[in-house]
Amino acid sequence: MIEIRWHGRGGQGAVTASEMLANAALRDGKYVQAFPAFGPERRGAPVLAFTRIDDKPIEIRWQIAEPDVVVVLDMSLLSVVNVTSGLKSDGIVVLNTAKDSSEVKKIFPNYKVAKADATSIALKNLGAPITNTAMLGALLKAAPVISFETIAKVVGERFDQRNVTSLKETYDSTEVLN
Amino acid sequence: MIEIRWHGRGGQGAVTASEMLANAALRDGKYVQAFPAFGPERRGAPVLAFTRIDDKPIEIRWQIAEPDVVVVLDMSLLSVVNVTSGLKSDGIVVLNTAKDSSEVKKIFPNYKVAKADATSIALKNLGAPITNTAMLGALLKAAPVISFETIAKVVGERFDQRNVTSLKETYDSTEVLN
Amino acid sequence: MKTILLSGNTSLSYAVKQLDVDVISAYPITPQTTMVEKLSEYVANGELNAEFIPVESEHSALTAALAASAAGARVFTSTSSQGLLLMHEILFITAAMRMPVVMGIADRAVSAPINIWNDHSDIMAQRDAGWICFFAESAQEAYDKTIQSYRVAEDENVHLPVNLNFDGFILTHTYEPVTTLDDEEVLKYAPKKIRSLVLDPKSPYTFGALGSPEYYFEAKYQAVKALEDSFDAIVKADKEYKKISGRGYGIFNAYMTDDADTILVSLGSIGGSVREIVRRMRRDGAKVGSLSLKLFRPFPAKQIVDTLLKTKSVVVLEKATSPGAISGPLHMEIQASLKTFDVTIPAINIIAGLGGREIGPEDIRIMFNKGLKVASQKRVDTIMDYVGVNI
Amino acid sequence: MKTILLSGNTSLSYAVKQLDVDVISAYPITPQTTMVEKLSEYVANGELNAEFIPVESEHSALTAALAASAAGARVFTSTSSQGLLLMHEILFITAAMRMPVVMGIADRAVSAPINIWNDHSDIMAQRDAGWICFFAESAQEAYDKTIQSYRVAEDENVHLPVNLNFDGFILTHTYEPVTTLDDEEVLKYAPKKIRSLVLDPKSPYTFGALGSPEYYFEAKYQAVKALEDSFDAIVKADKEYKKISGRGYGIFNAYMTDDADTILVSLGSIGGSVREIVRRMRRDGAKVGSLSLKLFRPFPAKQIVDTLLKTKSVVVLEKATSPGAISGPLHMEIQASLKTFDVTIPAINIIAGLGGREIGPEDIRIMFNKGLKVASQKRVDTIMDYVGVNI
Amino acid sequence: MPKKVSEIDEGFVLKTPLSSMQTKTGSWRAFRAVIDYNKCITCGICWSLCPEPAIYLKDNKYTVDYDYCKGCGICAQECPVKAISMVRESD
Amino acid sequence: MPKKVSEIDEGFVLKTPLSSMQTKTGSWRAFRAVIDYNKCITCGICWSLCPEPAIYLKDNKYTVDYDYCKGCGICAQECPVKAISMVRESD
Amino acid sequence: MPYKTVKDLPLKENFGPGHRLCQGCGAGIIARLVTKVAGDNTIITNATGCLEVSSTFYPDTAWGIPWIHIAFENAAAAASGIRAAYNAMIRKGLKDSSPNVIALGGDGGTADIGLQALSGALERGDHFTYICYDNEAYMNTGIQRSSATPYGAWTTTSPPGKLSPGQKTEKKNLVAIAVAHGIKYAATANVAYIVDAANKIEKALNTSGASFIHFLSPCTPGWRIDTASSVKVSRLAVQTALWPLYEVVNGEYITTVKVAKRLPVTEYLKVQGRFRHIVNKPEEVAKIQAIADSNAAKFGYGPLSQ
Amino acid sequence: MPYKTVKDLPLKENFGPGHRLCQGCGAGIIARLVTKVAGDNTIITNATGCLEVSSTFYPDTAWGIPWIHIAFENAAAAASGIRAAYNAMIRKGLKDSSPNVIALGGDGGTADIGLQALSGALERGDHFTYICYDNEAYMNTGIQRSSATPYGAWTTTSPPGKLSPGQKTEKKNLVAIAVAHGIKYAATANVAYIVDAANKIEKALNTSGASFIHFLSPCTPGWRIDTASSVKVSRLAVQTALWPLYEVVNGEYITTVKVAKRLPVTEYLKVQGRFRHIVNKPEEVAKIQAIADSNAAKFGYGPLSQ
Ligand SMILES: Cc1ncc(C[n+]2csc(CCOP(=O)(O)OP(=O)(O)O)c2C)c(N)n1
Ligand SMILES: Cc1ncc(C[n+]2csc(CCOP(=O)(O)OP(=O)(O)O)c2C)c(N)n1
Ligand code: SF4
Ligand code: SF4
Ligand code: SF4
Ligand code: SF4
Ligand code: SF4
Ligand code: SF4
Ligand SMILES: [Mg+2]
Ligand SMILES: [Mg+2]
Repeated sequence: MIEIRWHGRGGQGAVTASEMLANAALRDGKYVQAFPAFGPERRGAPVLAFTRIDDKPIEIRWQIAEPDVVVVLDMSLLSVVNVTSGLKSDGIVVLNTAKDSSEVKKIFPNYKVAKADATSIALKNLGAPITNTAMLGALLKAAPVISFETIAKVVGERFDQRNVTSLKETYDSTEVLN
Repeated sequence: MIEIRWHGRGGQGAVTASEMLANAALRDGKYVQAFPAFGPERRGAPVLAFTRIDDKPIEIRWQIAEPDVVVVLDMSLLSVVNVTSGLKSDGIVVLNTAKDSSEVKKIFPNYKVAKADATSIALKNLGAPITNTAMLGALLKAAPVISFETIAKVVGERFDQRNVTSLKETYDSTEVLN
Repeated sequence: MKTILLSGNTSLSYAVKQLDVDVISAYPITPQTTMVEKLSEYVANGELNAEFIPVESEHSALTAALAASAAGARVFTSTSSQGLLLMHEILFITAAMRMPVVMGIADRAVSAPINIWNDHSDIMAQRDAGWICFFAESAQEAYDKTIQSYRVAEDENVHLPVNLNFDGFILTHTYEPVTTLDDEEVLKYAPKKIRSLVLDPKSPYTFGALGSPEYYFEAKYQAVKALEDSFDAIVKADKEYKKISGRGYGIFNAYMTDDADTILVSLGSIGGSVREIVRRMRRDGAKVGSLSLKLFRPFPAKQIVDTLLKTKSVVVLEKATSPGAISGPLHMEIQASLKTFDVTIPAINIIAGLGGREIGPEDIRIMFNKGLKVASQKRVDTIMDYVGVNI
Repeated sequence: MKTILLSGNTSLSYAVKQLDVDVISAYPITPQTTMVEKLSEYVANGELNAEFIPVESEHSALTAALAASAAGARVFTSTSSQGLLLMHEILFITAAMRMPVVMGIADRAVSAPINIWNDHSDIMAQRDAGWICFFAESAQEAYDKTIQSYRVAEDENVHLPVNLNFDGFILTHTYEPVTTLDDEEVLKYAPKKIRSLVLDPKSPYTFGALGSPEYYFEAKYQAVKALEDSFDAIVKADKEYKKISGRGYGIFNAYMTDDADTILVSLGSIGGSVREIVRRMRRDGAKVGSLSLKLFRPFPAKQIVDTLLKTKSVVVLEKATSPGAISGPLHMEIQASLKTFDVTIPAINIIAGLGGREIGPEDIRIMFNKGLKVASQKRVDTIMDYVGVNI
Repeated sequence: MPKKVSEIDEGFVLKTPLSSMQTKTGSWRAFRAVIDYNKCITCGICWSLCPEPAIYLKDNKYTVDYDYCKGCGICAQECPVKAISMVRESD
Repeated sequence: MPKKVSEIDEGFVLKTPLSSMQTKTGSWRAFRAVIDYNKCITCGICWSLCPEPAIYLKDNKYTVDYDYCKGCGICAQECPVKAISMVRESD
Repeated sequence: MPYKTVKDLPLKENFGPGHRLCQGCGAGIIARLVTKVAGDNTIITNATGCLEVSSTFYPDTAWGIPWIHIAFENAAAAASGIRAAYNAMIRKGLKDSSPNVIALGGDGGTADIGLQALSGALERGDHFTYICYDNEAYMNTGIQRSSATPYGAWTTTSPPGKLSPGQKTEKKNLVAIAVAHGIKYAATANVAYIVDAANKIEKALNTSGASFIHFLSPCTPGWRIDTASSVKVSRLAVQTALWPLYEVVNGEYITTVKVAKRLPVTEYLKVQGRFRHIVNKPEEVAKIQAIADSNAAKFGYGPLSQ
Repeated sequence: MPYKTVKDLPLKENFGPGHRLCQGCGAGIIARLVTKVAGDNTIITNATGCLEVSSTFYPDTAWGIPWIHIAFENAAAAASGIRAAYNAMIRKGLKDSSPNVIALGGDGGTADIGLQALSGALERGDHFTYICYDNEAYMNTGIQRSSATPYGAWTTTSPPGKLSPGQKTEKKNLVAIAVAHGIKYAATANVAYIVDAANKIEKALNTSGASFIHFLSPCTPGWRIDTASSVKVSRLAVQTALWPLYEVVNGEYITTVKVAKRLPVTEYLKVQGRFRHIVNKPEEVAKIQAIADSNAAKFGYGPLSQ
């Protein structure tokens, strides 16, 4: 089982990302769960979402305390949330950032890190900084839990081709640092 | 213990009569209960009320199925209600009627009967056929469960002197037939 | 002290007047109405210096009472049946907010079918709400318990709402002698207290905040504990009341239970009738006893079990059902209590009197005989039985 | 048949759509809202040919559903927490009037403090209302049970309302794979039926008459009996559903109970987590088992007791309290059931997860260990215990 | 009179429209309405206002049904030609 | 953070007016409001409209409190002289 | 087809005798009229109250058409449910004809505890007619004040006393509240004006969407009047302008029964025991006369004839 | 002492920062203004909703004055209870000064589930001020329609679809309903007109008996607008005459903010995502323009400037 935690802000679509990932995994024949951190979500406030993916049915329903991967949709969260809280020692941090690799590595010296400038890509493709679809690409590059084709299909069905482009470009441009 | 059942119509004050009797008995040092037949009371509809009087505290709360006395405020009830239902074989029926003794006796051949023309007395004293206070007098004559003085006081406090007169005249004019 | 003729309803009103309640907020419903009518009269005549809020529903009746209590006032409300059910949501809130609201409940059956007569379905459906819950057997007891209720509710160690149940019509509408205390005595026994957690611009506090998963459990636990802990204050209030009035009730009335082969447990106005049958059956040599509960919440499980310990069978008579459950609410709780204290005495449940169906002397005999049969057979055939229904 | 990603809420909506419900009447409340949102969408798009009544409160939501059902329509409503509490009065009426209303309940804690997270206080406070009461463990089960609910509710031998409980957020907001039936299959399994007792000018009947003491008891008894008797229809509906879908749930899921030293009884979404801990503890040699109840009303006392017969102790985990009672609602009923069937196995009560307090793997282990301790000591120290509260 | 459980229709439904007619509420009456057909102009006002209804049209005559006349006196009060009198039921 | 039962006031009452100030909701912000005092005419409009409030008057200057400014941009939008700009928080 | 005389009313009784309303109860007159005008193809939902309790004392029912009672607060919500059911079932071919749906409630069930359900149904525009029979107090529970109890009236919870004139507040204006919801038809009605009332019921039933009728319903014990005079007293309510008769069609107010010479309110007050304590207090009477005067001005009623 | 500019408002904050309302939430602006004008000697009762949930997330409270939340339906009933308590306690010498009592509720808590409690309190004339912050939907639960949602608006339960234009009904007229209760003061208010609003709050608080203010409260996610434009959009509501600013004093309507040249409603609609599906449908826009036109006529707003 792989457990993923999404960090975003109210309005940025972290919950939708967790769901699209689960949907794609389901199509790829996996068992899945996708759920938000339960509670009222206010615009701007830090939010969490989760995805579980496994090869066998998932029965447990406790929270994800020790994720394998965390995806951070907005770097400004780093100053307010400990995004690596509970992250497994061999876990991965996936970041949306324009910072360069060395800077990023400095922030997370102990973890495998992947990064992409999803905001720029989204702005270019969508005209708005909607990074949740894009960051699915970064995640897949860092942790190829499912096939890119399926996730592209799911994103395309739910949104549109521009989002798929955004996803693809982010996927392609994601750097994985060890 | 003596158990009394009052028969009247919605609006005629049977419930108040049962209560005034209990109140007087209480002042005479008795233990008492006074209660209506439970339910909605509509103007004109036949109603029941009850009084229990005893020398020791009354704990029971079941209904009075076998009264010692029944008081009938309105003769027109006779055609619709069986007023002697459950009445003890040595029980008394107290009637408000202008009928003469033999007629009355014919209706209740098996019971001790008391009668008074409370309606006329009430009309005379109160200008309205309000017979509940008057019939307390008839009851007391037939079954002297408490002192006349006390009941007169209770009636006087709750209503006025005209009602006491009505009570007194009815008491005095009540005939008890055996 | 004087003894006057009062009904269950007017005895409560009389006590409320003596208690110098500040705010009354109530909505009419049979058979509670004559109580609020009397209170309206007291207020209209200046005999009681209180605000009477003629609210537009019971939901608002309890809300206004709660809010007035939060503002520091001594408050009273009352209702019955459908009205109590409409208060359901606010009942839980009143308790968890720890407001010393006192409510009279003229117990009545619940719809459907609509029925204005007595049973205990209304209050039983509120048994999780966190209120202290008394049952009265007479107008006298209704009067006395009203006074005790304020003393308990406003006790610094309690601060919980109290409801006082008295059977619709059977008690509410029956006039009987009630010995009252003098006004000063009442207020000396149950003095008005100044609470510190109240809505007052001098202390700008926040009431009713959101309790996230980080805090809710502790908040709830606190209210639950408060109810459990109120037991001592309840017992003490009754004892002190006995000192000034000569009348105390304990948490139940156990009558001829010591050597009984079967004990009938009941709630409310039926207690006296049951005792009369105990006397009659004892005369015929049947060893029967009665336990009439006065305190239902907090549930005095230990004390009940202790009283039942030596008998051979228990009959729980109740005027309520929990459809689809193993048995009725009161029976289930007594049964669970027995089990908890490892007592294996068989206990049967008899449902009777629903919707005002008369429970006559013969019915009570039948119940005792069922208990005696279980006692001799040492075996239960039917756990839940009905008496008086025409099947 | 296809497998799609749905949440607890949207799986219910999907089933309701397939069931061709005629009238939906609901009021929003977290965490139920996404369910009605989806239904609104279906109706707005013409995917579901139904009337959606956007009522102004839950009291009206259930009233309108009841009345629509009385008029012969297939109806749906749903709510949670405060909304369910506001329906309290009408819940009893719906059952006694024998209306086959189906309601989804996204179980949530009740105020005060206000809290939008999961526990079972809301539905437990309705346990006397006379409804059939299911609990689901997953979105799949929520979907399946919705379909079964209509089949049962509308069964000629049942005609009772059904509520389907699924844990707020934990199930309502978790997306997971749900295998659905084809539309025709759904309607073949749960076909719409023509009832004869409906509001129709062709049959000028009177619904909701007053039941005086002469009639009320029999009327109530009839509804109580109907609920008891619904058991067979419930079991049958589940069996038949299994035939067409491959999925059946029984009245509970008993997991590794046969040789267990202790069995943990639970309700709702926690079941799967408990089974995972059973597997883990079994690996370490601890003989533990799980019984996850699916049917709460009518309460399958006999079947539960039979399953617990051979164990050494029982742990009843519940997300609800009944303040001032001997123990929590579920524990009390199981305890009473054990006593009724003369079973003396000790059963303890653990209250946990109130107001969304997380019940993690360690917590469940603690509970099992408490059970194991009781099993070995053969003695209960604390009947009601709390796990996860910060005392 | 009380019915057995099995005799009560599901959900307490009454399948007997107008079954209240089995209860003869004429027994509530202390006075009875009596129409003087010599005066009556058959205007129908009494009929339209009787709360029971205890007046019906029969052979073009408004007729009092004493099974149900509660004796309220509205008809007598409202009759435009004072054709109705309220007669005390015998003692 | 979670409190013990005994640390919670009776009935969950909060005796701490304005205790929300312990939560620095400035962390929600992606942009910050910056006032150009060369332009500002001290009209108070921004102050009157900030929903938090994250603008206060200090030494006769309307000042943004970054502990609480959520960066909504209302002040900038409504400032009559456009004295406020919204500056992206650094990545 | 407007009604011209009472003889135009259908003969068939769908509210039958044997009910247990008091002698002389106005609700009986209203129930009969409503069921006559509405006819067989009608479903009624009734809030808890005198009419409901007295008409369906199991095994008796006074109703000849389908009728349902659920609770006290929710007659309007029940009507919404029934209408929705018929809408859906007709669309699906499960029912063929669309019945009238009528909700009946007392003043308590309408102006107080049922106001919210009513407001919701009016706002949604659900197609039904709500008829409030207003006896100006909670009568079924024994005469307690409601928000429709008129100023000064005695009830058991607005008792006159040292500190109280009787009811302290003015009658809630239900028609104004209903009209504020933008419904297409609302009206007042009175048992002393049966033909006017019949026409209004018919118009209300023929209105698409929600409609509302506020019907004064005399109550003999509650108003402390003798059983014969309930219609007479109701007529005085109109003639004093305390109960003006009008309708509101698409927001426009139209007086339906004009009174050329108004009677002083004392004529109305003095015949009712509930106003006994007030009728000799000029300041109090003046307050009530002022209400009548303002009604008269609004509805074009004539000058006082003294 | 009427307010002339925003600088007349008290500096002291009794609604403090750190609450969890969304970025740009109008309810925050309103809560601040209300607490400023009311001052320290005030008790607030708040219905369940965004404002309540976001301002009192234990152990945080954003309130500097006494505040209570009980449930969703009953802010007005709570206010009645508090006022009654103070009335009695002051009479008995247990309290010395009489505070302002203010009930705050969202549109759902006011126009729907709380309407009955409000109506009861208004009818009784209880002395308090009810302020409805109207964001035109149930926002706290995620944007569901209420009876105050305007015609055509998208919400999650009034979704536009093949068979649906979005919200099908017109906005419930809360002020008209309140005024129908005969209260002495009622008004509308808007965050883009802070001084006007402040004066109205003050007047309401100084009214004896019950008073009512209907305050438009922009909601950034619910209206689908960006967080910076909530005040701007609110202003457009006034300028298009969709939210006329007026007060009703003893039943008399007085326009407080006049608009000489009205903007077409499209100016208001097109900046909000919730109207996106409708803004290009002329028939639908015409319906909304008609509402504005009728408001304009009623409140003396000027002609359309196009
Ligand atoms: C929730 C609830 N509260 C109270 C009652 C009690 N109750 C039944 S009828 C009634 C009065 C009805 O008054 P109204 O609506 O004016 O009708 P009326 O009896 O005057 O005809 C009351 C208070 C109830 N049935 N349900
Ligand atoms: C009885 C009840 N039903 C439903 C809810 C759920 N609920 C809480 S807040 C809310 C919406 C509030 O809407 P509104 O009053 O407009 O305030 P807003 O959230 O928009 O500020 C709802 C439906 C509840 N708390 N209680
Ligand atoms: S007296 Fe009354 S009940 Fe009898 S016929 Fe006349 S109106 Fe009808
Ligand atoms: S009201 Fe008089 S005249 Fe008219 S029909 Fe009746 S009895 Fe005849
Ligand atoms: S951006 Fe928003 S939160 Fe920040 S100061 Fe300006 S108005 Fe206040
Ligand atoms: S709105 Fe602009 S000019 Fe006015 S005080 Fe604020 S920054 Fe200065
Ligand atoms: S109390 Fe009044 S309304 Fe009720 S039945 Fe009697 S007369 Fe009619
Ligand atoms: S959802 Fe709307 S009303 Fe609620 S906090 Fe956010 S902006 Fe404010
Ligand atoms: Mg009434
Ligand atoms: Mg809102």
